[in-house]
Amino acid sequence: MSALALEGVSKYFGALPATQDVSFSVEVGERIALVGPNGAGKTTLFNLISGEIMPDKGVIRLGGQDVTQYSPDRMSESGLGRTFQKNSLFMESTVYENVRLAVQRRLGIRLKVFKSVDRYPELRRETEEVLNRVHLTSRSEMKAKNLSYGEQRQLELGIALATSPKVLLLDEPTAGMSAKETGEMVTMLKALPEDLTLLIVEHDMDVVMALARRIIVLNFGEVIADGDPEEVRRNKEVLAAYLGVGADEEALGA
Amino acid sequence: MATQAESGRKTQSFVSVHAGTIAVLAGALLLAIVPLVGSRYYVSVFTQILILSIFALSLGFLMGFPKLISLGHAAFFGVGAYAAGIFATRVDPNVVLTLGVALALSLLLALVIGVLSLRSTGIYFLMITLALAQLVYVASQQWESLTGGTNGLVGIPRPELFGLLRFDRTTFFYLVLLLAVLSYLLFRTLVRSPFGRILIGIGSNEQRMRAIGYSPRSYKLTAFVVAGAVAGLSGALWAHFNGIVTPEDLHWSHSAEALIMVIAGGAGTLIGPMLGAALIWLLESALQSYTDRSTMITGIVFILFVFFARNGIAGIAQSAWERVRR
Amino acid sequence: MGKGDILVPGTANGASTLRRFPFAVAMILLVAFLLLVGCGGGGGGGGQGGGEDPIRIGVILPYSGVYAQLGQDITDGMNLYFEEQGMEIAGRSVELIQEDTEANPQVGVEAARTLIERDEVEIITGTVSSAVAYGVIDLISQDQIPFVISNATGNDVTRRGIPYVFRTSASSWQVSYPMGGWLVDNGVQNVYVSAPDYAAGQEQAGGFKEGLAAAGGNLVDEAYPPLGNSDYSTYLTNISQASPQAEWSFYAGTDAVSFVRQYAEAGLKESVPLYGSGYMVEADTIEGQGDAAVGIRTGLFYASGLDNPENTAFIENFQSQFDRDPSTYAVQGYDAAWLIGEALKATEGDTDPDALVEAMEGVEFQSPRGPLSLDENHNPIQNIYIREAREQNGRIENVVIDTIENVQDPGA
Amino acid sequence: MSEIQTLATHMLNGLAYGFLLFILAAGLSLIFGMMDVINLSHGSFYLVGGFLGVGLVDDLGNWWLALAVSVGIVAVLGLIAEISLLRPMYNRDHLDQILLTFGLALIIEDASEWLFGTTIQSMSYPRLFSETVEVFGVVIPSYRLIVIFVGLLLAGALYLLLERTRIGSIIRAGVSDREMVSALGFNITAIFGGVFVCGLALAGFAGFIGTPILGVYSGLDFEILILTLIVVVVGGLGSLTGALWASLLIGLTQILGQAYFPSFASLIIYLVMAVVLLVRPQGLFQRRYA
Repeated sequence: MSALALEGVSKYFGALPATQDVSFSVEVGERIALVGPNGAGKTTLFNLISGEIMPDKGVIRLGGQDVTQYSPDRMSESGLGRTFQKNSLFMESTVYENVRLAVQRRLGIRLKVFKSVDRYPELRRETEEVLNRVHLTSRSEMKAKNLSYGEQRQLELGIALATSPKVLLLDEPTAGMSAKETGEMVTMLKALPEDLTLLIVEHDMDVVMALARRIIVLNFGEVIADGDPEEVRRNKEVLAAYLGVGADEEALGA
Repeated sequence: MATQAESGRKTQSFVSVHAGTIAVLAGALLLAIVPLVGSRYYVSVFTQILILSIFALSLGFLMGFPKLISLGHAAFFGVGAYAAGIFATRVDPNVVLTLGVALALSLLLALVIGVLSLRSTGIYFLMITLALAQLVYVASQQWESLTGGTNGLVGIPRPELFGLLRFDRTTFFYLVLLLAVLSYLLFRTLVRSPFGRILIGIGSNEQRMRAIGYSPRSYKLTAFVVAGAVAGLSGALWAHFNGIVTPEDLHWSHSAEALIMVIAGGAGTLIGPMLGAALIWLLESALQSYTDRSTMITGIVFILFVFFARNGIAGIAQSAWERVRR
Repeated sequence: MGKGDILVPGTANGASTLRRFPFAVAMILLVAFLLLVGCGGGGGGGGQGGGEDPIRIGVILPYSGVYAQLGQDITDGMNLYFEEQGMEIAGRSVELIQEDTEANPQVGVEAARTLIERDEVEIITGTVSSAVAYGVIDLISQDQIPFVISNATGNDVTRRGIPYVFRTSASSWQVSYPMGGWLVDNGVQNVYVSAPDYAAGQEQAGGFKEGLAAAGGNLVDEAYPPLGNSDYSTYLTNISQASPQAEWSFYAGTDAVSFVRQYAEAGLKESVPLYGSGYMVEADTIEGQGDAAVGIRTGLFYASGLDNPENTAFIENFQSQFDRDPSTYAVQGYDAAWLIGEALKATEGDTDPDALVEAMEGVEFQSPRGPLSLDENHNPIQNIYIREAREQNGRIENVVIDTIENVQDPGA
Repeated sequence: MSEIQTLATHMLNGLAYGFLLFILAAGLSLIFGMMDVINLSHGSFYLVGGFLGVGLVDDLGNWWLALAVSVGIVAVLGLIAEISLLRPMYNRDHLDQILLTFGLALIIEDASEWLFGTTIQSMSYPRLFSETVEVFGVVIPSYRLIVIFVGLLLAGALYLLLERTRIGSIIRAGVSDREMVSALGFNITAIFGGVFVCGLALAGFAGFIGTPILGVYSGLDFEILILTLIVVVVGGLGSLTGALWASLLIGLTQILGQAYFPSFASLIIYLVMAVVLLVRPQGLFQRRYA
């Protein structure tokens, strides 16, 4: 049984197809990069999978279960996590509180109203563990808005990880990072448990190559290539798509 | 900084954790001596301020944490007031019962209005709460057999307690003081609880909350209902204090006044709205003695707060303290 | 630590909380400060009782909002009486302490409470709105303070027979009932009734319908637009379609101006003559109504054109004092002050509530409106005049065309 | 008059009322669509337009000149409000801007009471339209027909402006993606200012032409504001089409309700709103132009 499967998923904005008849299936523990020129529909696809928008056609399955009509919160509860291209944090709260919110959901500490949130040892333990994983322990009392950009990306990942997803969608995890920060992020992602399925949208081909064994290329909302890096690199349509925007193979790394 | 923070979290003293509560209790103690030293006039003044501070607190909770800006909060205040007034007049002036009825009915109304309005967010939510509250306002004018119409419900007896005690001006003041402290503690407990943290998260970034698996509406509805019920409680106290309830209590200008109190006091804190209620009440009653243009001055003060002190007096006090400390 | 820190009170995370204790102290200081300001600000008004103290009379009237003009007229009427007395009665000076009720019963009750508790007034007078009056009655019954109502016409205000409550205006019934019979006597049988949908509107219309029915007249139909309505075209269309012999209405203030103007604009005035309660065409509305008011016949206990020596003197004094014409409201205020003043003279300045009540019950006098005495519920027994708005002396005036003498409210 | 003729008269009155509401709602919707700000001082500028009108019709002696001058003054006042209050706040939360318009409304309410007193002021019809006309035996004041006509004209003009002109396309683009418009090099501040001033000018215009029917008094501002908000909630925020249909719906419901269910008259529009919200929480028309 695949971890995630899309069957003929289409979404139109007005008459404009944002994704068209997209189908692929992801095995448990697979690490897949989703690439394509700007406007190819990668983020739309993420939004479709995570339930932010509903597809016009097609079926989305998570662990074999039909989740096409699920709202984002149900998707998360069903084991899907995601990060956002633009940091989506709780800016006025501390790093610790940011992560704790996600851990709270996972542990089901929700409509508890009488005890202070600090009186849940398991909450503290798990939160500290996640902070450790994304190398933010030393920043835990800082407000999210006061973190450096790279650290905010780490926190973005931390929040997603804290829900313990089975499938994790990463929307340009290293966008805007320095080389050093990128390296650190790659190390962090590589250290993720093996059974965690990863779907990454990424422009940096070095990152893609370091993480993914399989690449799916989107153009104008359609899958134009799906295979291992070598296969994709040789694919004519892929080359055309990238040359079409006026660039050579380097564009893949832009 | 980080290490200090780390250790800080593990070694918080009792005092630092409960600073807000200590402040409120100290303020309450200070107020508790008013009937002993002041005339009956001050007792009345502070009874009113305290009732309004409960009302402002309940709206401040919605505005400051899940960031729900409602312009229909007076509906709950008014329905609480009518419920307590009608019950006291027709059935029994026992304060436990009248407050209980008021709580129950305003809670129910908050549930209905909440379900209808929380399907929308932001400005739309603001407008829908406003319009629905106006519906209740018009209904209170029309349902004359129950509410007394535009003349209002008059002759509400002073409450009593199981035949043990008939409240007079002073004892009623202590009852209101007690309930104000309890309301503060209720919201404080809520804000500090896991549930409260979820509300803060929703107020801060609703999309992300959804992405990590929370369905914001049910949490918002819960908060809305609690705030509505507490507003109803304050309305019930108001009815007992004034001996009269009129449709004006439900009018949206009453909601707007609460909003001004919250903004002036500082949304995002719990003490702020309570202080804001005191500030605005004192400002308006002081102005009324000197000028007919009190509305205009209130408007200007309000604009100044929005412009220069968006965090209200709580924010001013905070940054003043920062400066002193440095 | 930025200003945003206060967004999460009681945050249990170290650094910020450690610094919050002094913040809490600051808050306590702030509360204390507000407390002091509150006490200090209010402290000025209250004085202690004593022999040579002025007689403190609390006046609760609207000085802002839609009824501000009424409040001012009543106040000026009161001032006129007290100034005629040299601001001194039975050797004690008189102090009027005014509080604004706006158009809001809550504010009105609060104003009364402030006057009783802070200023320790011995007599209260005022209220334009009946809702305020009902609220204040509860308050003064507890504290046993005589309350002289100078406008609010709610029937039950006096029908409840509360000993401390007096009125120098009229009950709604008193103003509107006589006209029902008068219309039938003058050959008008079929009447359409309309009034705003609120307590006073219902009471006024109720009184008229009662009078009409008692005289054998016929109610064609009735309409009750919401209070504060601004477009009456719908109702006017309905009236026109029902084609009654006459229309009787009660509207006040802003509503009266809109209704009367639109009635004339719709061309109805010629086909269906307009009658009404006197408050519909009064000093506060006539200017706005303009020519539209001409020809309307209304019933009230006063008319500016009333020919008696008291009225002539009153108008003259009022004009010289305030440089404008008095209204019915000014008369109500003048008579309220008169009632209070005469009672105080009788008690020789004693403000003991029961003595005052007894003295007021005995007061009987010639008011600018004609003879006035109080019934057992302390509501005036007085003439009701049928007036017609006519253009004369370069302005529109209510001219008395008939008098119904000694009308008394039927009581509970 | 027959029943049918009475009904026709009511319908025409309702339409006139509806189109008056539309002029207000269109301005409110335009401002919201562009700036994400609900202008809580909308009714106040209606009031200003009305009061100016009453004074200027008397002073200038020419109804049409007074109309132009009043709307012009309202626009200038709107520009002052935009520059002094809203412009410094564009980088702040939208809520702050809404709160400011509310503060402004409080000030204008009290100022109008100060300057014009509390009694209702009325304005005569323009001489040309002061008569009643008879159409198929239905007698109606011709002024109301003019209000209907003006409302229709305005709806058409706004449609053409937004759909067929360059300015319109910029505004429409700004409604859906503000950042893109500024990225394309348009002066977003100027556009905001322009839209805000136009919206307020519409409110002032409505105030002027509404005053011969409704009169004008301090306090009418908030009544008008609430009515306009109801129209916009029912129609769907930011939708001009929605504003049009909702205005007519509310106008007709109000008038017909008064005529045939007088005891529920004041409740009925709130009930309509509640029902619409139950069925379509986002209003009859979603946020989208024409």
